[in-house]
Amino acid sequence: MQEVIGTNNRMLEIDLTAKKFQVTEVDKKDRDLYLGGKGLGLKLLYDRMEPGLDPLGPDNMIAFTMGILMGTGAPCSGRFEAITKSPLTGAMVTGTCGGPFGMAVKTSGWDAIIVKGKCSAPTYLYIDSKGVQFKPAKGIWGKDTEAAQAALLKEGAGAIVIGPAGENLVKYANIASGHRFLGRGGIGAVMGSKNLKGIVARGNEFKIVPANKKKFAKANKRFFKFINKNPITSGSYRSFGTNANVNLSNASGILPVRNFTGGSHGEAHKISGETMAERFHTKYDTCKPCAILCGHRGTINGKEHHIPEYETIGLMGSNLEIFDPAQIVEWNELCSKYGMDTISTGGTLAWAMEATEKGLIKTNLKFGSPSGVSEMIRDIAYRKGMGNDLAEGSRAASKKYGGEDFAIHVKGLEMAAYDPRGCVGHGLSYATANRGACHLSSVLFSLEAYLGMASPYATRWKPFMVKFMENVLSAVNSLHICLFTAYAVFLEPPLIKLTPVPLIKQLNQNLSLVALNLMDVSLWPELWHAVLGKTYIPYLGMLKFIKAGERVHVLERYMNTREGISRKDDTLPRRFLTEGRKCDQKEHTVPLEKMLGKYYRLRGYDANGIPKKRTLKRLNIAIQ
Amino acid sequence: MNINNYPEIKAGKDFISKIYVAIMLWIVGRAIQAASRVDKEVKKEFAEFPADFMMCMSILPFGPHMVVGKDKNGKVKYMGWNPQGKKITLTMNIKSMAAAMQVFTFQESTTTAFAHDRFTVDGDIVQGLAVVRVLNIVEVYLLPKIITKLAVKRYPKWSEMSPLRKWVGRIIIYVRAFTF
Amino acid sequence: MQIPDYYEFLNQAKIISGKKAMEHIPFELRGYDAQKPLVVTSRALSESGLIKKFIGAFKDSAVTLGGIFNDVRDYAGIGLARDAAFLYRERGCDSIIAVGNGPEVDVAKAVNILVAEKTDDLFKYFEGTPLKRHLKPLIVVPACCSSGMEFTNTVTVDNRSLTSNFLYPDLAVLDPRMTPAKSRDCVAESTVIAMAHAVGAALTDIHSPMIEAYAHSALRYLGLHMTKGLKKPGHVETSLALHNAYALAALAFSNAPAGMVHLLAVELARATDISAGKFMRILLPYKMAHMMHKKMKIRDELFLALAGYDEYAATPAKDRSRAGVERVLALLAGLKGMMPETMKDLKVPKYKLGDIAKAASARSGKRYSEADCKTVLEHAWEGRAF
Amino acid sequence: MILPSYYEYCCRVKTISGYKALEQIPAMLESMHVKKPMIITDKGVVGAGLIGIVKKAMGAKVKIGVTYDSVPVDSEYKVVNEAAEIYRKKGCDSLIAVGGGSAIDTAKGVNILVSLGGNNLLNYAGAHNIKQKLNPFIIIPTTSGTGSEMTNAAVIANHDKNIKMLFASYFLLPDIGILDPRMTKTLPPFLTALTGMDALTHACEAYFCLGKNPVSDSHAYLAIKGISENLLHAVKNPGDMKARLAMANAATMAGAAFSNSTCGMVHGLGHSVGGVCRVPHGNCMAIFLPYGLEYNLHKCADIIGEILFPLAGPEVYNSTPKKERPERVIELVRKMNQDLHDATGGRHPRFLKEILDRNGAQQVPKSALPAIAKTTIGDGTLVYNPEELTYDDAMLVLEHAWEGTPLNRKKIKKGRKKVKW
Repeated sequence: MQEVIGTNNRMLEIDLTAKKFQVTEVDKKDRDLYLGGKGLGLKLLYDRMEPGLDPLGPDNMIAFTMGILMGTGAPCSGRFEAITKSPLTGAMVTGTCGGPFGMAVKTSGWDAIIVKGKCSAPTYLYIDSKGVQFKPAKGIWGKDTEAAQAALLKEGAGAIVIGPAGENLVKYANIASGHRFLGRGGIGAVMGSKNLKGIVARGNEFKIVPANKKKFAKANKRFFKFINKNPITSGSYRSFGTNANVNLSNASGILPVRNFTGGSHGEAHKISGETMAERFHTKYDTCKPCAILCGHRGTINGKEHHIPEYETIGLMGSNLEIFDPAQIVEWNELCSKYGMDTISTGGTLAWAMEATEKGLIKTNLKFGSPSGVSEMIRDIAYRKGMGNDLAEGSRAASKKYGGEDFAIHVKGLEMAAYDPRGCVGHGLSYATANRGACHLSSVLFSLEAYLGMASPYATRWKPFMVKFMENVLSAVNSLHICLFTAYAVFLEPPLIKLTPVPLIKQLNQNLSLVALNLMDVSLWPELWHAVLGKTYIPYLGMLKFIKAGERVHVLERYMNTREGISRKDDTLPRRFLTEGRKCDQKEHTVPLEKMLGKYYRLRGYDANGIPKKRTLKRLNIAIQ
Repeated sequence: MNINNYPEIKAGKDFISKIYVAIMLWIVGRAIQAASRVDKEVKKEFAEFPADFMMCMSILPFGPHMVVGKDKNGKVKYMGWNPQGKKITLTMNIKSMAAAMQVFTFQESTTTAFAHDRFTVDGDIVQGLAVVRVLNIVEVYLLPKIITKLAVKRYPKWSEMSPLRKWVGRIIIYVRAFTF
Repeated sequence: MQIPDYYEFLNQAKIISGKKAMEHIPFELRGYDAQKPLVVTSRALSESGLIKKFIGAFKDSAVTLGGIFNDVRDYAGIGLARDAAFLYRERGCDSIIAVGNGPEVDVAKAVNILVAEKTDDLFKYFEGTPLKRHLKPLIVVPACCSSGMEFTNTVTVDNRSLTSNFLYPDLAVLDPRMTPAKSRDCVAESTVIAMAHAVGAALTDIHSPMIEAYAHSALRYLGLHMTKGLKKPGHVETSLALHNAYALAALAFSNAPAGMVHLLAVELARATDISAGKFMRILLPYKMAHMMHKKMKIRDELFLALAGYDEYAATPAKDRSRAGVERVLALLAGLKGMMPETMKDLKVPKYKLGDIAKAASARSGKRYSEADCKTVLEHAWEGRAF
Repeated sequence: MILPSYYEYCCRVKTISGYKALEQIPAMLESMHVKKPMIITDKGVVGAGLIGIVKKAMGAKVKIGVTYDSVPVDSEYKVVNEAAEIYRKKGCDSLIAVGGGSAIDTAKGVNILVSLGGNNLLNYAGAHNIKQKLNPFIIIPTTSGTGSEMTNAAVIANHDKNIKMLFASYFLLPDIGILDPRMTKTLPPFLTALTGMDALTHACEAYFCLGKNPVSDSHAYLAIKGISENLLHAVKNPGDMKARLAMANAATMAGAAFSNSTCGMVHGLGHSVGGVCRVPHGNCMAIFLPYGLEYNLHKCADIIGEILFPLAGPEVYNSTPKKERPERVIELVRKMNQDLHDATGGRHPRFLKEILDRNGAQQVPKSALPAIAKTTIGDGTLVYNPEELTYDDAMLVLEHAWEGTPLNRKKIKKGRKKVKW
């Protein structure tokens, strides 16, 4: 087997219309500035895509990028990224996934794939180190994600496929790779619009070797140690998966209940990770390689099923007032088979339930009642009846039928399962996140609601914290490594570990600038430098790493503003800005306006939320 | 929804305006009474009114009011501020206290106030107009020219009201209005 | 004077405008035997202190305000309407006062339907059940950013619109304490909407002298006061005059068939989340250019209304039509820097234009062909002259 | 255009105009959910065959409850009671008034009684004393002049007590006013001239009197334009439906204008001449209009000057220097009277002394002038006149109007220069 030292920097540009491909090199400068993964993908599309094109038209491109760490054996590095213009939001969307496709592409010798154009007939692609073969997808078109993958995997080590939802251009259709998904923003629909059913990669042709093996091994060891010591990564997530969040959210009042009208519910324990672990005898089923092991499988009525993630449970469970875990598991698998994002599906269903209740639409959906939901999920996937409208997402449906005040989305992307009224900093993050109501942009909820390291209602330093976390996480997504490693990286270094939590909270609240600059995230840049064989200068290397994250974030923002995103879109659903909740005695709402201006200033955006020229210049982003 | 967040709001009170307008009404009422004895034009206007003439000028909805009417002897008299128990033949209402303030602070002349729909007249319109004319004359007597010019359409010319008549009338009316 | 073979016209609203206008509300309510109105307004207004001024106007009156429902933001939804209707019933109110602009008035109108028809199912009226009775007295007091659309016979709740003559407000109160705008953007938006509607009504092919009367006054005020209003948004007299223009333009608009500019702007706003006013500013010149291009007559009355008698009379008859268009363009040019001039600047994706043209054409009942709509849109998108 | 510091405007009448407007009645009745209208009209209208046209246009679908056609020249208290009684007896649910001012005023009175109950109209007399929506009510005017379909007032006489009761409330406005040229087609030329000048006076006074407001202004502007373009033509060609429709529209718009801005001394004088000498309203209007303009000239010359624009068209307006415009307006109004006088063979009076009754006798003797002047100063409209008008002033105007000489401007007592709107 051939070896790749560090990275081979080759990528594939595939034109589906012409059925041609081209092998190109990743620019060294881009590699340094954008790290890889998400950052590199955005930069590649930034150079190639015109603003204002139709996301479902042939001009739209999808970039699949593999990180530097993939294949090196770094912890939780089995993740790859997809970047395209979202049909759901009209802005850029980036998705990350831990399925086998990433590793297969990387070990076929490719760091990135860019797909553009449109096939005249359903097609799938076969990729190996030599290039691409275009194969008719006649037999698998129309098949669900499981069957399609089963058919394709005969040819290679990893595949991505879309399900019927993607084929039918459901605006929040996703892409499956194994049992992991490129979930959000309707990347599946973009693939569907290109008549592209799937991509298979042969894999196992190259071995990836870090350039500086010694340094890599050292950092790696420390990393594993941190992960295994951290109570979240080695404890709750490992035992219960992300569902461990259910009880935490319920306790801190950020669990979505009844389309985000409540923040906690007496029956929430029934759908918690703890309960499921006990009832379904769960065991691991995760991305590879992984050190945290958050994915789980369990046995229900003698059959093995995938245990849904927290977001699915929140959006399809408590948010619909369903507290029967078996029911949620069923819907989760249904969505997986059809290839639909569970967050958006759940959010849209909740909107439909409330709209039905208010007389805006006529369906048989009802909060607390599971009847009709499975049918509606199917109708959405196949765009039948009301499903056709719901397939456009809650924003479009509410534009058509009304009910915009309770359509819980930002920029068109349905909100994840953290109610920002219990973590206002996260509210700012939701409002300003590039993807829309994305929970992974800053994950501030964990600091505010779970860990108690920041006051959930104070606003003063929140813009600063959001900016910092966004920068770091953008960089992490460009490595590319699992976000959950952040728990270990942030919390395990001695300085943080030994400081009492109340003191951290005080510091964060009053001296955030100091507190965040004391954060030691050097593990990540160390790994990156080690793989590429570059010299890592302590602290400065970390700052450079965070600046790269900032560059990635601002580039994405800038690309979005070229698509028309501006301050008017950086807002929250009205519910969070005006309605207090019963679970919260003081009936807090999110004081978004208070934070937004400051956030823009910190980010170097103008008052309208558009990155200033000065900012772009500082970050070496070429203005087109 | 918690309806206690949306409390009922009772209408406030503006005592200063109310007292000011009440005083003005009292002065005007007394002055009409005085003028009806002094000025021949006013006398003539009232002479044609029926014996049961009783007018009430009110600020809606709660007053103050001014009642002027003919007594048993057929003399025009200021009958106080309370219209209750009196048989009113002509009502002139000002729609609101703010409108009354506009009129009584001379920001709006009587005719402008009419044109601005601030008055409503209930009763014989002929009498109503006569009262407006009387008010104009009373204003000429009571107030300096510079203010009265704002309030009336046409300040009387020398030929209509000589300065002698004006000043003598003015003094007598002032004396009569403020003494009992 | 042109008289069409047939027309209908109705303006249900009584307008009271000027000094101390709000103080006349208790008297007007008395005329309906009402004394406990529910006030529907927005939080922004109640925080800005305007509501305090409004409440102050009820001093020394027999009116009790049954509650200030101030939860409206920039969207009128059924949830709000139901809450407000609940408050109305709990407090035993007998009339409604809406203070604010679009959404506040929409909520108030929806509440009015709910309480007058004694129902909870609002949308059946949107789906064909006719409104049968006169609703409760509805008073509209527009504040700062009103665009006049408050006075039309349409209610828009949850993006659905219902038009019925019962939905005209009974009273429109334009008070100089409420009309001054907070910002130039506010004035820009409102004036453009009024301008588009008044010009649309003045140039509509289904024309009537009544429409002309309203459009004439509206355009006259716009012509006289727009420039100053944009310079000094808080100027009391100018803002009052402009609000008169907004109201009159809206009343003309609601009696004329919706113009192309309006239809396209509404569809564009729906597709992009950008306010319709911005699109009207962009589209209006192109629509007129398109009319000239197609050799459609632009009525001289447009110039008359905008320029006044003297200037109109001094202009040779053959130039008046063109002069009217130029006057509109000159007024719109005053918005430079406040509003974008092409749709490209607004980053409207070009691929959406086809759908928008189709939707607008369908909504006009095919009075405007899809091709015409698309032509205007495309020219406006590119900023290309005809 | 002036924005008054305060104004009120209300004209909540649905206007339906056109050559086939009458045909809309069944649909309109249905939209108001009523089935059995009562028609109120007078013998003259029936005699002219207009009711026949209305009934024919309404078709067989609408069942007319009853047609009451005994409205006298003056709307009267007893008649209202009688008609209300019939309405109730026949179980009608709505009203259609067909005719001129008196039929319309009677119908307004009937509507008060049948909607609010009782027999005592007096309870509702005065301003703002009706506080609820009345029954569905349609007005079809048969003269292009009074504009009563747009006014919120009704005057009903009580001959027993010898008083005229004024009713004013926005609820008196009809739901619908229908303008159909078939209704005015048979109006004889001299009546066309009279009613047309009546409408012109409404419009002119609405334009320069104190209650002037933006909406009434543009209504007035259009009305003046419509009348100046069509009146003479309609008088000369009674059968021209286009001119008839234009006149009907102009009169309605003038009605809408003056009922909201109210009128001044021309109406004041006109009412009194009508009251004292029983002269048709329109006659007086035509005669007094130029005098009203002259009398108020110094107060609002610029505004009166503006009237030249709709009255004579842009070309004349432009060629006349600003200072001369008001004079030109007065001149043109006089000329209009003269033209109508010529076109009607002298039946259209230019001066008071020219008004003749059926027997050809002078209707307004010079000796009646003091009585007229006395009544005039008690007329409510004077409040809205820009300049003060006392008894002496009224006499001055009356004497000139009787003789037909232009007003001696030196004798006008002039108040403060400008009007504050």
